[in-house]
Amino acid sequence: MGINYLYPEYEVVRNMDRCINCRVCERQCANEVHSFDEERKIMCSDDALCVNCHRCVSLCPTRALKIVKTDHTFKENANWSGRAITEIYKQAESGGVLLSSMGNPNNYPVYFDKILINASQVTNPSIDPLREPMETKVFLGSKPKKIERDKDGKLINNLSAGVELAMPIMFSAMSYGSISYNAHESLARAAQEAGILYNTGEGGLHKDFYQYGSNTIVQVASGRFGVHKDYLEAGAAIEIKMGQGAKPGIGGHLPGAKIVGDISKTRMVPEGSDAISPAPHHDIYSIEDLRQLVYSLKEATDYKKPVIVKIAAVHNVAAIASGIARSGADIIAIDGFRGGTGAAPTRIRDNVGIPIELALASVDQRLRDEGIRDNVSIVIGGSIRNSGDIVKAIALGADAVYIGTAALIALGCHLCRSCHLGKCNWGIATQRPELVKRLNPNVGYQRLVNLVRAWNHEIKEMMGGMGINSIESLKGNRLMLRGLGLNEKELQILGIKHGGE
Amino acid sequence: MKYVIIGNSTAAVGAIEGIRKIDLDGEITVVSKEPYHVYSRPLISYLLYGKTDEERMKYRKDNFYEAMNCKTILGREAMQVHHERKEVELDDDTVINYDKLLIATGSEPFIPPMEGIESVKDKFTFMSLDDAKNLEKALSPDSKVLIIGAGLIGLKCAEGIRKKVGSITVVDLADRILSSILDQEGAKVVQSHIEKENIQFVLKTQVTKFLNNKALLSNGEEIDFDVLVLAVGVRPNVDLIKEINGKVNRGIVVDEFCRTSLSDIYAAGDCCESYDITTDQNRVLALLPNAYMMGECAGINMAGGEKVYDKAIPMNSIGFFGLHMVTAGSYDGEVYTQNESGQYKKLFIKDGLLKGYIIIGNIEKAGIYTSLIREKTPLSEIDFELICSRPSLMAFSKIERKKKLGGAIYGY
Amino acid sequence: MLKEGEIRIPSGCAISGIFSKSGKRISGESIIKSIATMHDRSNGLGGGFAAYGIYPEYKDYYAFHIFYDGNISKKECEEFLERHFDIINLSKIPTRKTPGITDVPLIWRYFVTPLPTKLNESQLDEKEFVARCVMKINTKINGAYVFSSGKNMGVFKAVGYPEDVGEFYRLSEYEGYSWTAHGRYPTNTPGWWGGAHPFALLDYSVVHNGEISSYDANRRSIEMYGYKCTLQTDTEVITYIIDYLNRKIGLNLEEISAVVAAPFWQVIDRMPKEEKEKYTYLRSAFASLLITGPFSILVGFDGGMMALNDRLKLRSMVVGEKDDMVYMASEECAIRVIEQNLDKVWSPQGGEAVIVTLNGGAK
Amino acid sequence: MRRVYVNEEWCLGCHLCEYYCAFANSNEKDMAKALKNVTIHPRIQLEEGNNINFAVSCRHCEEPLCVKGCITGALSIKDGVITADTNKCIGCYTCILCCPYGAISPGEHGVIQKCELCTNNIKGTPHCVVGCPNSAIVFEER
Repeated sequence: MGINYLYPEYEVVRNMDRCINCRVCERQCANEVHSFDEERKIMCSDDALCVNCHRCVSLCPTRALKIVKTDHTFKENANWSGRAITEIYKQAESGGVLLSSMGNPNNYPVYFDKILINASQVTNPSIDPLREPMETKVFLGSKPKKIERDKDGKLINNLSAGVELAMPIMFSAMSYGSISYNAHESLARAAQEAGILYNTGEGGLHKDFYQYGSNTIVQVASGRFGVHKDYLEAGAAIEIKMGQGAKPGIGGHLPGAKIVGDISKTRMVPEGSDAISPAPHHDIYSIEDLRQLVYSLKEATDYKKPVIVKIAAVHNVAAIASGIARSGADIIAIDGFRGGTGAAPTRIRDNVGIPIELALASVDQRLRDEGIRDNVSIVIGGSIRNSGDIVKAIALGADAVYIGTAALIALGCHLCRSCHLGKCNWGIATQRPELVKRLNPNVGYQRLVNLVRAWNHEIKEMMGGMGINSIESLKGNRLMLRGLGLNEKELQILGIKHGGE
Repeated sequence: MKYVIIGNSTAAVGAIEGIRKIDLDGEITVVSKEPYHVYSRPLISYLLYGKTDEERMKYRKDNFYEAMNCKTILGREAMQVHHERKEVELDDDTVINYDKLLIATGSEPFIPPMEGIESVKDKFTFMSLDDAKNLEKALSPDSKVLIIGAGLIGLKCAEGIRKKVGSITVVDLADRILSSILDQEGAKVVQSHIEKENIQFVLKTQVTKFLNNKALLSNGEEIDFDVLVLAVGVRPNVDLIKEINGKVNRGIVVDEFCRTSLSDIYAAGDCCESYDITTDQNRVLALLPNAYMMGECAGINMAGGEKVYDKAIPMNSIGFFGLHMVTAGSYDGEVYTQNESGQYKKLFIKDGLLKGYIIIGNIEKAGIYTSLIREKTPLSEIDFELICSRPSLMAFSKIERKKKLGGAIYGY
Repeated sequence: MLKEGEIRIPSGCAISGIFSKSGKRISGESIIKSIATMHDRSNGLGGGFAAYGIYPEYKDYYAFHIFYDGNISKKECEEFLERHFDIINLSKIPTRKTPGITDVPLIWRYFVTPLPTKLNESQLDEKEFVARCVMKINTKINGAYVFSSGKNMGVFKAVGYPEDVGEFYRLSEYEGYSWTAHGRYPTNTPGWWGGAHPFALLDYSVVHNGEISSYDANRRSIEMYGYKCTLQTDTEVITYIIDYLNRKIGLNLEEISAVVAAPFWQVIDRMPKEEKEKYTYLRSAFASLLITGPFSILVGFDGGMMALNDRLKLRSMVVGEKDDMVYMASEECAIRVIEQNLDKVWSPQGGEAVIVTLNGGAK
Repeated sequence: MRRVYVNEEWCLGCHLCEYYCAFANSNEKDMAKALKNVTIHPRIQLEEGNNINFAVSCRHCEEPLCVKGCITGALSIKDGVITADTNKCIGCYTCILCCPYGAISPGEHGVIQKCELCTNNIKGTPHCVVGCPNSAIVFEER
C-alpha cells in the first residue's frame, strides 16, 4: 500500500458527555465506522469509512453524534476544486471509471428555482380548497381527434387505453435489484393507497407485487429483464425505457453478486451472472423501430394498456418527442439530467443531458406547434423536489410528474450517494437481508403516502390561489408563471414572461 | 348459592377469586382456626430475617374479604363435616351449612417420635406466623440453635434467624441438604455456600435421644443447643374428609376439577394430592403456586364454571444468602449438565421431553424451561442445542414464536 | 402602453340578453335600456351588442363588420375580400354623432359570399373558409379588423358606455329576435374598438363577464386547432372554443357546457351510469378546454342563445321569462327595467347551461 | 387491551428498546444523564442470533402464571397491566420460575422487575415503542 492521498471527506463528531455506549451506531453502520474500545470503554469512529448517511446520527438516542464536512482542504482554486483533485487521485490509484449515484450534483441552473407562480387578486377570486372542490385527478393517454356517435346520436367512448391518477404524481422507475424488496413494497402499497402508479424499473416484477398491478407501470428496457406476457399484462401501463436522465446514452450493469435469489428469478437472469442492459435497445435503431415495439406491446396486451416511452432530456429532445408522439405511444416520459440513479459513470452523470424544465417547455411547445400535443401525455421527472416544482412543471405543459429521489428521501434516503456500494444503511439500495430489513414497508408506505398527500394539498392551495380548481386548467397555463433573472433566450424557450411583465 | 371454605391461605384465596370470576353474589364464608388476615406462609423466614414485616406479609390487601364480599369466621376450627346435611360444625358448636364446600386445610408439621423430646424446653416447628413469633421470642444473640431437617423449611429458618443467634447446626438423616429438590452435586454447591455463613451441617445422621439441651446423634456425637427447631416434614390435614370416608391417600384425592370423592365437596392446596405430569403419579405438591391454581380451579367449578387443572408439576424457586436456585419436574432420564463458575445447570430429558431441571446461580428466563415441562413440548420441534445452552424463545420455530409474541395470552 | 392584443387585460363587466322564442323581431331600444341600468358595472372603456335576425334581406350572405384604421388598410382589406368573395353589398355602417363616442375608426359592412372557385380550391367547407379568411384579415392586414362575420346577424361595438354605443350605432332602427349586450370594465387599456364585446366568429357571438384562470391553458390548446388569439381576451378564447367544439367537433351546446363548465368529478361519480360515462368521456377527451375561474357568458348563435356560468358560479347571472320572451342578465334589475311582470325568474347554478332556441328549432 | 408486541420481521437488534426502557424507568429527563456510565437493566430484553432478533417484555397475560404463583401477593393485575409491588416483593423469583416468556428478571434491589407498560414511570406510555426505529415494537389492541 502506497501513500493514501485522500483525507476523509467527513468527520464523525461524538459528544462524549452524551454518549452512553449503547453501541447502536456500531450495530447500525454497515460501513463499520464505529467500534467499541473495550479497554477504554468508549466508542471510536473511523472517519475514512463514513459516507455521511446519517443512520447513526438519526438513531443515536442521546444525540451524541453529528457528521461534519471536514475543513481539511486542498490548495484549491476556482479551476482546480478539491473534487477535481480528489477524482484524479482516485483514478490514478484505480485506473477505473468513476462511479456515482443519484442525480447531477453540479451547479447548473435549476430553472424551477427561477420561476415564480401567480396568484389571484381582486379581479378574479382565489378559491379556498378547504371550502370548494379542488381537482387534481389526471387522465394520462392520447385524446381522440374526433367524436363518434351511435345511431341514436349517443357519444361513443373512443378514448384509447389510459391511466387515471388521483394526483399528478407517479413514482418513477426504480428496479427491484437496484432497490430492495421492502422499498418496492413500500412504493407499490403507497401507489395503491394514494391512487397513483409506481414503476417496476427494468428488473421485472416480483410475484408478490402482482397484486398491486393496477397501480403498476411495467418497464421494458434494453435488457428485457423479467419481461414476459404475464408481466406485461400485470401492469396498468407499459413503459419502454429508451433513456435515463442520469446517464443518457448509457446502459446499465447489475453485477452478478447482486443477482441472487428472488432477484435472479424476477429478472429471469441466472444467479451470479451479470445483468447487462445495453446502451441502445438492439431492436430499436430508429424511430420506426420504436413504433414497431410500441405496437408489438399493444398487440401483446390487446390494446388495453397505454404505452409510455421514456427518454432522457437531450439536446434534440423536442424532435425526438415529436417522433414518439407519432409512434403510437400514449405517454412520453422525459427524464432530466438531475434524475437519480443507483449507479452511473460520474462523468456521464455530471456532463450529459439538459435540464428538464427546458426540455419540457420545448417539447410541449413543439407538439402544440405540430398540433399533436393531444396525441400524448407528457410526464416529466429528473429532480422534482417539492409541490412547487410540480405546479411549475404542469404550468409549463406536463400532465404529471415522476418522483424518484424524493420518494427515496421519504423512505429515509439521506442522499449519501453511495447506492453503488450496495451497503445502504437505510435498507433502500441494498440486497443484504439485515439491511433490507431496516426499511419496514408498513412505515415506508405510510411515509410515501404522507408525502404525496401533503404535496397534493399544497398543489391544491397553489391552484386555489391562482383561481384554478381543476388541474387540467393549469396544464400548459404558462401565463401563471414568471421568470426571474433569466435571459431572453431562456424566457423564450420556457415560453414565459419575466417577473414584472 | 352458599360457599363455605375451610382454611384461609393460598388455596382459599384462589378459590375466592375463582368463585368471583363466575358468581358475584353467592355467599362465601371462610372458616379458619388462625386468627389472621390471610398471609403468606413462606414469608415467615423473611419476617425473621427482617426483609418483610407483618403488614407486608399480607397475601392480599386489607379490604380483600370486603372487596370479594366474603364472610370470615377466623379463630374457629371446623371440627366436622356433616356431608349428608351439608353442614360444617365448628369448635364452638355452631353449625354452618353450605351448598358447596372447599377443604383447604393445608398441612401441618410432622414430628416423628423421638426419645426425650419432651425434655426439650424451647422446641419449635416453623410453619405458621405464630410459630415464627414464638421462635423469635426464644432467640438471643448467644443462642445455639439446632435444626432437625435440612429441607426447604429448615434451611429457610436457618437463613431467617442467622443474624439473630450465635450458632446454628442442621442435622439431617439424608446424605445431602435440600434432598427433595437438589441432586448430590447441586446440594454440595449450595451447602458450601451456606456453610460460609457459619452454619454447620451434620448429614446422614439422626438424633437418637434428647437430654434437655443436649442431642445425642447416631454418629456418636453430642450437640449442645438452646433452641430446637423441628423441620422434618409436613403432613396434609386430611381428617375432615377421612372421617366421613372421602377418598384419601397421603393427601385428599381430587380429580382434575378439584372435586373430592364426596358430592359438593372440593379440596385444594397442600392438603391434597395432585397429578404430577412429570412422573404420572399422584402426589402431594405442597407448593404455593400449586395451591393457588387448585384453589382457583375449585372455586370456578364450585360456582358452576368449568375449569380443569391438569398441569401440576413440582417446582421451586428459592434462595439462601444470595444464592438462587430454581428447580422443577422430576429428575429422571438423560442429563444435560452445564457447570460453569457461578452457574450450575442440569436438564433431565426423557422420551423427547424435558422432564425436569435444576439451576443454581443465574436463574433468568428459567420459566421458559418450566413451560417446556408443563406444556410437554417435544424437544424435536425446537432448537435443542440452543435451549440447552440457555432458555430462550429463539429456540422455538418462527411460527411458534409468532404465536407466543404476537398476541397469545397464556393460560394454564 | 401596450394595447389590447399585445397584453392580456383582465376586466369586469355587465351582460344582458333578450330572446324571443317565437322569432318576433324587436328593436334595439329594450336592450339599450337594459344594459344602461347596469351603468356602474362598466367604466366607459367598451360596450357592444349582438343582434340576430336583423338582415333578413341578406340572410344568405355573410355580413362582415370591419373596423379600419384608415383608407390604406381599407384598400388592402377590400382587395383581399374581392379576391376571395363575391361582395353583394357594401356600405358604411350608419352611425350618429354621440358625445360619448370618440376616436371613431372607419366602420364598414359587407355582405359577401365566398367565390366558388376559391372555395373549391381551398378544399375547405364554406364556414371554415370564411373563418380562415377572417383570421387572416385580423392577423395579417394591419389596421383592419373583422368584428362580425355571421349571417343575418351583426355585432356593434365601440369604446364608450354601452348605452352610448347603442345610440351611436342607431340600434333602435334595427329589429332582431335575439339581442345581447355588454358593458366593459377593463382594468387597464387605452381602449380599442376591437377589444370591446361581443366577440364574434361566424354566427357565434359571446358576451362575457369574468376573468378566467385557465386562459393560457385554453389559449394554447385552441391555438393548436388553427385559431389565433389575437386579442388575448377571455371572450375571444371562449368563442373559439365554442366554435371548435360545435362546428368542428360536432358537440351540441349542452355537451359543450359539459366540457367548458364540466361538473366536478365528485358530482360525475354520483351520476347514473350512462350519464357518468358521457360526462367522464367529455371531461377526459377535451380536458384542456375546461374553463375555470369566474365567467358568465351569453352565447348568441343562429336561432338561439345560451347562458352559462363557471361551475362555482363566481359571477352573477339571472334568467327571467315572460310569455315567449327570455331575458338573461348580470343583474335582475336589468331585466325588471324592461319587463316588470316576469312569469319566472331564477338564478341558474354554476355550470348549468340555459339554452333557448326559436320554437320549432334553430333556423 | 393495548399491549406491546414485537414483530421479529422488523426487529433490527439495535437494542434501543432496552435503552429507552432503562431511560423511562430511571425517571430522569435526560437520557445521557440517566444512562451515562450505567449498566442498564431493561425490562424489555432482546434475544438475538442468526440474523433473527426480537425483544421480549411482559405479555400481560390474562391468566398470568406469575401472578397466580406469586408467594407474596406483590404481583397483581391493575386494569390489565401486571404490576409488581416492589415493596412487597422479597425476591423469591417464583414468578421467574413461572413465566413462560422469560419476561421477568431480577431487579436491582433484590426484588424483581418487569414491564408495566410504563404506567408506573414519568413517560406514561411504553417508551420502547417510542424508541423503536423500525416500528418493530408496537403498542396496540389485538
